[in-house]
Amino acid sequence: MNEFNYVYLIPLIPLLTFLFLGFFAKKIKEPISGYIGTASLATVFILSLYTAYKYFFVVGLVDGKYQAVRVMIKEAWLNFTDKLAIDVGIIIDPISVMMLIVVSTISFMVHIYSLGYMHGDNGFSRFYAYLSLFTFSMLGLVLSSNLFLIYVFWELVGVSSFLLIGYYFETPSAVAASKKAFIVTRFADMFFLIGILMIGYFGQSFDFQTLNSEGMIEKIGHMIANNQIYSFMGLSLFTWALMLVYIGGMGKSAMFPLHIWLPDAMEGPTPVSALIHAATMVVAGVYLVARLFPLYFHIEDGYALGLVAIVGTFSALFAAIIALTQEDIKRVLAFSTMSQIGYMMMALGVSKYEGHEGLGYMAGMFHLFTHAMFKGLLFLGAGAIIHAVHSNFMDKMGGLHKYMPITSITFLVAALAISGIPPFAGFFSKDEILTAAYEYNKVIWFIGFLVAGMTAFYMFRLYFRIFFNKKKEYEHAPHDAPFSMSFALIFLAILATTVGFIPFSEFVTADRIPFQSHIDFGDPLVIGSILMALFGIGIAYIMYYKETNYPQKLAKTMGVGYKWAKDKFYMDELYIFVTHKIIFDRISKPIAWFDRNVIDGFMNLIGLTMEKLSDKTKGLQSGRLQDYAMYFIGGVIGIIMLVVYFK
Amino acid sequence: MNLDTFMLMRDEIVLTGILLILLIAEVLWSPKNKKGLIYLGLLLFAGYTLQSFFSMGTGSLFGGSFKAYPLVNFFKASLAFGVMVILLQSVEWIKQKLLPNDFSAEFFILIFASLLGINFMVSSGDFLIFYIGLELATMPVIALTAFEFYNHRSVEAGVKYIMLASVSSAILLFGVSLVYATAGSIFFDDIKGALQLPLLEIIGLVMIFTGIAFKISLVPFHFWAADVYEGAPTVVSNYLSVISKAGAVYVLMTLLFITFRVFETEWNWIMYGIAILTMFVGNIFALRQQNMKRFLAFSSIAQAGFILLAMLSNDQMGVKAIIYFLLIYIFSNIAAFGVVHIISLKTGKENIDDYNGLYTSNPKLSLALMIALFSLAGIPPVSGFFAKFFLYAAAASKGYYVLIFIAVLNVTISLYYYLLPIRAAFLRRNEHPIPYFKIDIFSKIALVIVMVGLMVLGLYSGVFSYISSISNIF
Amino acid sequence: MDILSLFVVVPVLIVLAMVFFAKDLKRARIIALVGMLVQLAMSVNLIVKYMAVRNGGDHSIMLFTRNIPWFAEFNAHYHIGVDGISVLMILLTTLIVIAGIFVSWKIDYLPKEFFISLIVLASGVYGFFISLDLFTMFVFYEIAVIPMYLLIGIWGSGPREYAAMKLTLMLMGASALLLVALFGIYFYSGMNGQTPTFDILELSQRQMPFDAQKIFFPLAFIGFGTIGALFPFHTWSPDGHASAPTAVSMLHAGVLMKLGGYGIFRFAMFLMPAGALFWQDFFLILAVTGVTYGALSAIQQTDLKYINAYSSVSHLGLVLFALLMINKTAWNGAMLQTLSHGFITALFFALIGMIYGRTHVRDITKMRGMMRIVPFLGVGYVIAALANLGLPGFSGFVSEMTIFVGGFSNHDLYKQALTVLAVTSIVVTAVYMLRLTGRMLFGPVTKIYTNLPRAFWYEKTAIAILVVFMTLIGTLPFWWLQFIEESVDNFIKPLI
Amino acid sequence: MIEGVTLVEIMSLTTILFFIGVYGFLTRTNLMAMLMSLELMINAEAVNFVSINKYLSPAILQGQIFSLFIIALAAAETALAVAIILHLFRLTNTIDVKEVKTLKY
Repeated sequence: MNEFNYVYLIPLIPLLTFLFLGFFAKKIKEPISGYIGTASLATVFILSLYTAYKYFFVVGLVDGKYQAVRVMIKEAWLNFTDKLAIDVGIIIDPISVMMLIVVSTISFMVHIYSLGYMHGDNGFSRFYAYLSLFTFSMLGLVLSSNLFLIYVFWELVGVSSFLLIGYYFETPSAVAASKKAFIVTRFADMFFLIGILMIGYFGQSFDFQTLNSEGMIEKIGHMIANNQIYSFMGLSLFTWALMLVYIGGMGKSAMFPLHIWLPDAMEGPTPVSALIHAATMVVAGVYLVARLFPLYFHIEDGYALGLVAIVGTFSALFAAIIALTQEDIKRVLAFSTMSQIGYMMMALGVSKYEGHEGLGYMAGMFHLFTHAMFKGLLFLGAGAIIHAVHSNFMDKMGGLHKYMPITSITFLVAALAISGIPPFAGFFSKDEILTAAYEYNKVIWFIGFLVAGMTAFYMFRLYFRIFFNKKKEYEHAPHDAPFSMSFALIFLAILATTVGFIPFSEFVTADRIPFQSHIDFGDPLVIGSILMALFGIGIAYIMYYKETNYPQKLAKTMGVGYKWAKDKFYMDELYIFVTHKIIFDRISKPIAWFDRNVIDGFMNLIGLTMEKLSDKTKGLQSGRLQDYAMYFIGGVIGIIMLVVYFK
Repeated sequence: MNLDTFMLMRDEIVLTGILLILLIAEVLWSPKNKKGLIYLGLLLFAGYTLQSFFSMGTGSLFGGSFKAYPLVNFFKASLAFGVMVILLQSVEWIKQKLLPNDFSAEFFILIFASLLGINFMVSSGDFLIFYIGLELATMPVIALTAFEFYNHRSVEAGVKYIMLASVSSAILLFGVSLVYATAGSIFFDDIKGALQLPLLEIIGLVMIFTGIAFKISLVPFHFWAADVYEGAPTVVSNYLSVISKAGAVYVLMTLLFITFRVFETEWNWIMYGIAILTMFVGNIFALRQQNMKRFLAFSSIAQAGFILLAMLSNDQMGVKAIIYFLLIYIFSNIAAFGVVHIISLKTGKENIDDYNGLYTSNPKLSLALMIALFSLAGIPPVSGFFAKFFLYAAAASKGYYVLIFIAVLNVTISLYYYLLPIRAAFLRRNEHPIPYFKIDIFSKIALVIVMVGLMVLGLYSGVFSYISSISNIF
Repeated sequence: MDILSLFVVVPVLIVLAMVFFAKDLKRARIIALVGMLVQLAMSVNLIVKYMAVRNGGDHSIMLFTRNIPWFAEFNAHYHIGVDGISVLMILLTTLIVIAGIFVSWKIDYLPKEFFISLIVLASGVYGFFISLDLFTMFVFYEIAVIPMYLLIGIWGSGPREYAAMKLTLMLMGASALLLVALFGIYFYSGMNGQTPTFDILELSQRQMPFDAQKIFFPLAFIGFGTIGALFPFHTWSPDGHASAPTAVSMLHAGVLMKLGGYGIFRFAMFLMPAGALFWQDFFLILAVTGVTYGALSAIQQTDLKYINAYSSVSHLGLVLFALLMINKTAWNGAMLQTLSHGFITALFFALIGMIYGRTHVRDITKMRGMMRIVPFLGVGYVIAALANLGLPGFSGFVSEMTIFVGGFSNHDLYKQALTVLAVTSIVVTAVYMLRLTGRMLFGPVTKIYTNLPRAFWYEKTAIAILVVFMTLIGTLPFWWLQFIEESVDNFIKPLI
Repeated sequence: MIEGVTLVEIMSLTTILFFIGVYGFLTRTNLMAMLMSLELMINAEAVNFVSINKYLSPAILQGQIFSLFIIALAAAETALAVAIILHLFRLTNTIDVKEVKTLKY
């Protein structure tokens, strides 16, 4: 299908922008580079919308099923074997188009927002260059038609995240955070890569369409049944491969226990957090699982998918608990992000494949979509607050509603959306997730249900403490953000309110066959979750709307639990222990020592031995004539003896 | 036998003639201007060198006592060439040290006599000529060793040399007598057919071998070499380490390859052991030397060990390799000694540390030193590499891979100490290096000749081809 | 004169020109640069011609061959020719030497001698890459190694004498092993009454007895492996790199260390396939150890050059690893990695040299915030670091991925497991690269370094050359692979 | 040819003589004495050659001629040695071989 030939422009435009801005970062003054970046993103945004329109409404649906369209740009870009190659190609199917919308929308908004937010920063052009690079990578990621190509962009996304987190490279904490983010995700990527290698080995293809095809699933199933694939700990290596791939996704999506980089990543400029660490990059893991969903679902009865569900659920709960206690607003949002992504993972994990049974899949994607809007909004709002208050910490804030009404209202919209209050976007997606989970496993559902309440609580804890609560003294009176920032806030707020009404199941489903789904407000599940959210909001209102001493009391009652949660369950410390104390000190240091002293020492020893030998034997050359004669005669006799003896 | 056949020993005749002319000239020359005598000697020898390159044909004289064939003729020419270069290097030394004592002509006479001895030795067809040649080759050099009779070291070297050389020649003679007793002849050709290898004969052969091994300075017959090289005037050390050693190697080669060929199996493993010993001892001792001459002495001992590699092959491959190696070795060692000689003569400094920073003051000399040492170490594109390569090849052709392995390890050790003077000259930065000095024209010519030789002889394979074409001496 | 011999002849001419006309630094560097630009033109011309000939349908294993008897009695020939890989290697060499000249633009001590040694070294490398005869190959190999002694010893820093000596001795010791193997190959080729030969094309037609291969393959492998930083024979490399002057480190790590993998590919495995298969499993362990071990060692280093040296051990370990995997994909990867590492590591050393030239410190704990002070170099360093840790878009990614896929496509769990082990290095690489950039480039500026000069034009040129080619490999791998693939096809035939 | 005396006996004698020379050479500390021991060794060989010639191949006089040359060369050798030893004596006032050890290691 040639209708989509132009799609390569979508990632290409940001790439060119990046190159242009990167090369001339010094030459281009502040607003110009921002305008260039924004203009290019506007183009991308329009193209994405056009693509979505065309795909969903014009050509995509054939025989009642959305067809995946592949546009090949360069076949065998990197050829491995006859069958395995990295083909540079674009795949257009419901999820990629949906992601296209998400990425281009949020990125576009962030570009606009940053015009105000980054104003006056002396790395302005560099910032826009990085943003373009990220957008390019992310768009590339979602459009990749090849498993290995996704890895390519996966890495590029990682590096742009690294660059953006470490944007303030003179701040040691930012540098450390960027390093941490990169290394942790890289660690996960290693598993991803191994998984790719294994999938490639067994499947003999990296192409998504081939991998997800029924033939492939049959073939792999056949191989497993015939023991042609080794098994390890009772599971076939192919399942292991899928799990490894998922670990890659866990790294990027900050799932427990690879989440530790995400809170630190908040060192980056806030628009970056909104773009990368809330809306787009962190959902790459979800996207990856969705992309390979047929494999996950079918291979060995979806064992790997079970892991997705468990990890997702646990992360959702884990992050929500931590989020309850954090003081830094961006960290609260970060843990909230982690929690919500856990939700999405959970949704995918509990999903089935066909028709209405694939509700979880649809819900996960839907949540991804809505979450991007309201979480982006939350972060941008937080950015506006930080911009005004010059601090990240809640205790420096309070009573801001009066100073910053626009921010406050948009923030409220987002908070309601994430809490799952109808009619805001989050409600619809969250509810469908819970429905799907309920069908799958009650425990998972219950955790999800609990998390929903916690989410409502900590979001409103945040909201009330920032905008109401006790008024603080401010050096400069805070005020609403400039137009560019407010525009983005309002735009996203509108989206966060409305996107929930999109009939998502008619576009994105596991088997790409649309179905009807609608929320039944009479369903006790729905009512329950709404009540749960309201309950959370209510508690938050009691505790935080006015300054009270309930929080302290509660913290005291919780005791150790509170402290652990506040210290993020010491995951960072654990990692530092493992890396520094064990890997650096117990492995790396001895190896370095071994190299310098044993291996190198051995080489030096040869030299030393020679010198020693030389020194010890010098007495032979005594300078005495008769000694020489003695050796001489001795030599003669010795040789004669030897010859005679051996003859 | 007619007069024409005498031309087979044209070299020897011409050399004898030169000797006589010099003797007479020494007597007749005006005592005031003995300098002319030096030039006369040089000129005459240049003539000799030139003529030695023209072929002399094949044949034997005196009933087989004296043999001439292309390879030996070529070898003699090479030796002559080597001596010529050494003479060029020594002109300045003669002028400084010998002329005041009026010894210049004697120097030439003694050197020529020694060369004459070597010529006879390599051409010999029986033990008598061989023995006479050997003694004639040795004794003038001993006299030269002690030539700086006012210098204690020189005299000591002379004493050590003559006493040990006498012992060695006595042992050699004893061996010859035993072989004579068992084979009934002193002619090589007759011996070759008559060898039965009774015990007595083997003992005789071993003794003969040790006599020659002494000259080549194989371990454990090498002890004199370092002391003598250090004590003797540099020019003489040079001659000793190059010409006299090469001559002995040649004789050993012909004896082992042709005359005592039956003895091969017994020999090979002895040679095997001695080769390893020689390489190791030479290298180990060279490691810690400070004095350049002593250093080169041990290096030349180690080089002798490498030559034995090819001796093991016992065929034409070995002959080629040995002759080619000797040729290159002559060039490299003369170059190395030449540089040492020049510096020692100008500044009196002979230690490696004295060379620190030499490159900054005397770049050309340092370069020459480097090339010479690289050649000795066997590093391409300097010809020493090719020479060594063929030595290994000769041994490898008979399957002695372990030996080659040991040998190349030794090359690595040797590289270490060959790099020491280079390190001193190039790497070390020195505030007060040996000051710049002008090199006399003769030494310069000599150095240029050997440098060109070192660079060309390997890359251009013509010489090797020529040697191959005449190397069938069996 | 054929177009290949020119690659050796032109450097000699440059050296001669330098000897006669280079009176001072200015002339010396101009002569060197002009000469190398001629080489570059020739390299490009070679590529063009090569492609033309290949497209013309000539699929012989070697092109532009020339065979002149050298030591005819010994059947040693000056036999040269190129295939795709050598063509690329020649290009790599040329570019790195040019970058090296730019980096050494202001060398103050004995400039003429410096450039002469550099170019002699280069000529040895060129010769090595074009030789098809073991004898020629060995001669050029040693020519390439020996100038290192002078280059490190004279213009080096730190314990330069020690480092130079160690490097020379270890490499020469390795070449000693190689020599033995060479003779083994040579004389066993004459087993059936044929004339023994050094010619690899002819040798590949003759079957060397398996028992002999078993003995001589490890010798050849270790011999080449040492210069390719095979664990545990790599220790010359950290010291050598640390002490070497910038351009020499570049050339050494960028080109000279490549002789190892190239030699194994071209000579050791091609001529002794049975031996290679026999020893494969054993050497794989060494190679994998080198990969992870080098990376882990690098974490602990604080000296920039040591970090990079160990990184080279790790990355070149991958080359050996890939070669030992013995399949086309892995070999393609090995050759790509050879090229890629050439550019990356040269870039690293160039930058290290430039930074060291300014701060006179190479300890990463002693300087911070260099990004602010010398932004160009900082960006260059970040690019190099990212390329080194295998970021897509740069050469490291394509080569490493090809190696991993190749390693994993063996139907042998043992090799797959080893591949997984090797894959872990990508994380460790990230750790030490980011630790380095984090410590040195980012963070608050160290006070004493605030007034350092920014990058000069010649420095920028050098960096630009390397970065451009790194990126070209990373973005257009298929173009480079077309050269590599056909060559690998020919050379892997005896093994599979 | 001596009646009643076989070659073996003569050669035994010369061998003993030779090794007496060797022993003397190794043990004497006086250089002149060492030189004399050397003479013993060489003379033993001269006798060897003559007797071998006489007993085994009396027709060709190789051995006898050889011994003539040996005598002559031995004389030359001795002369040279004495000359050098004299120089040594002049320089160091001793001809004790144990003192001759400046050059070593």
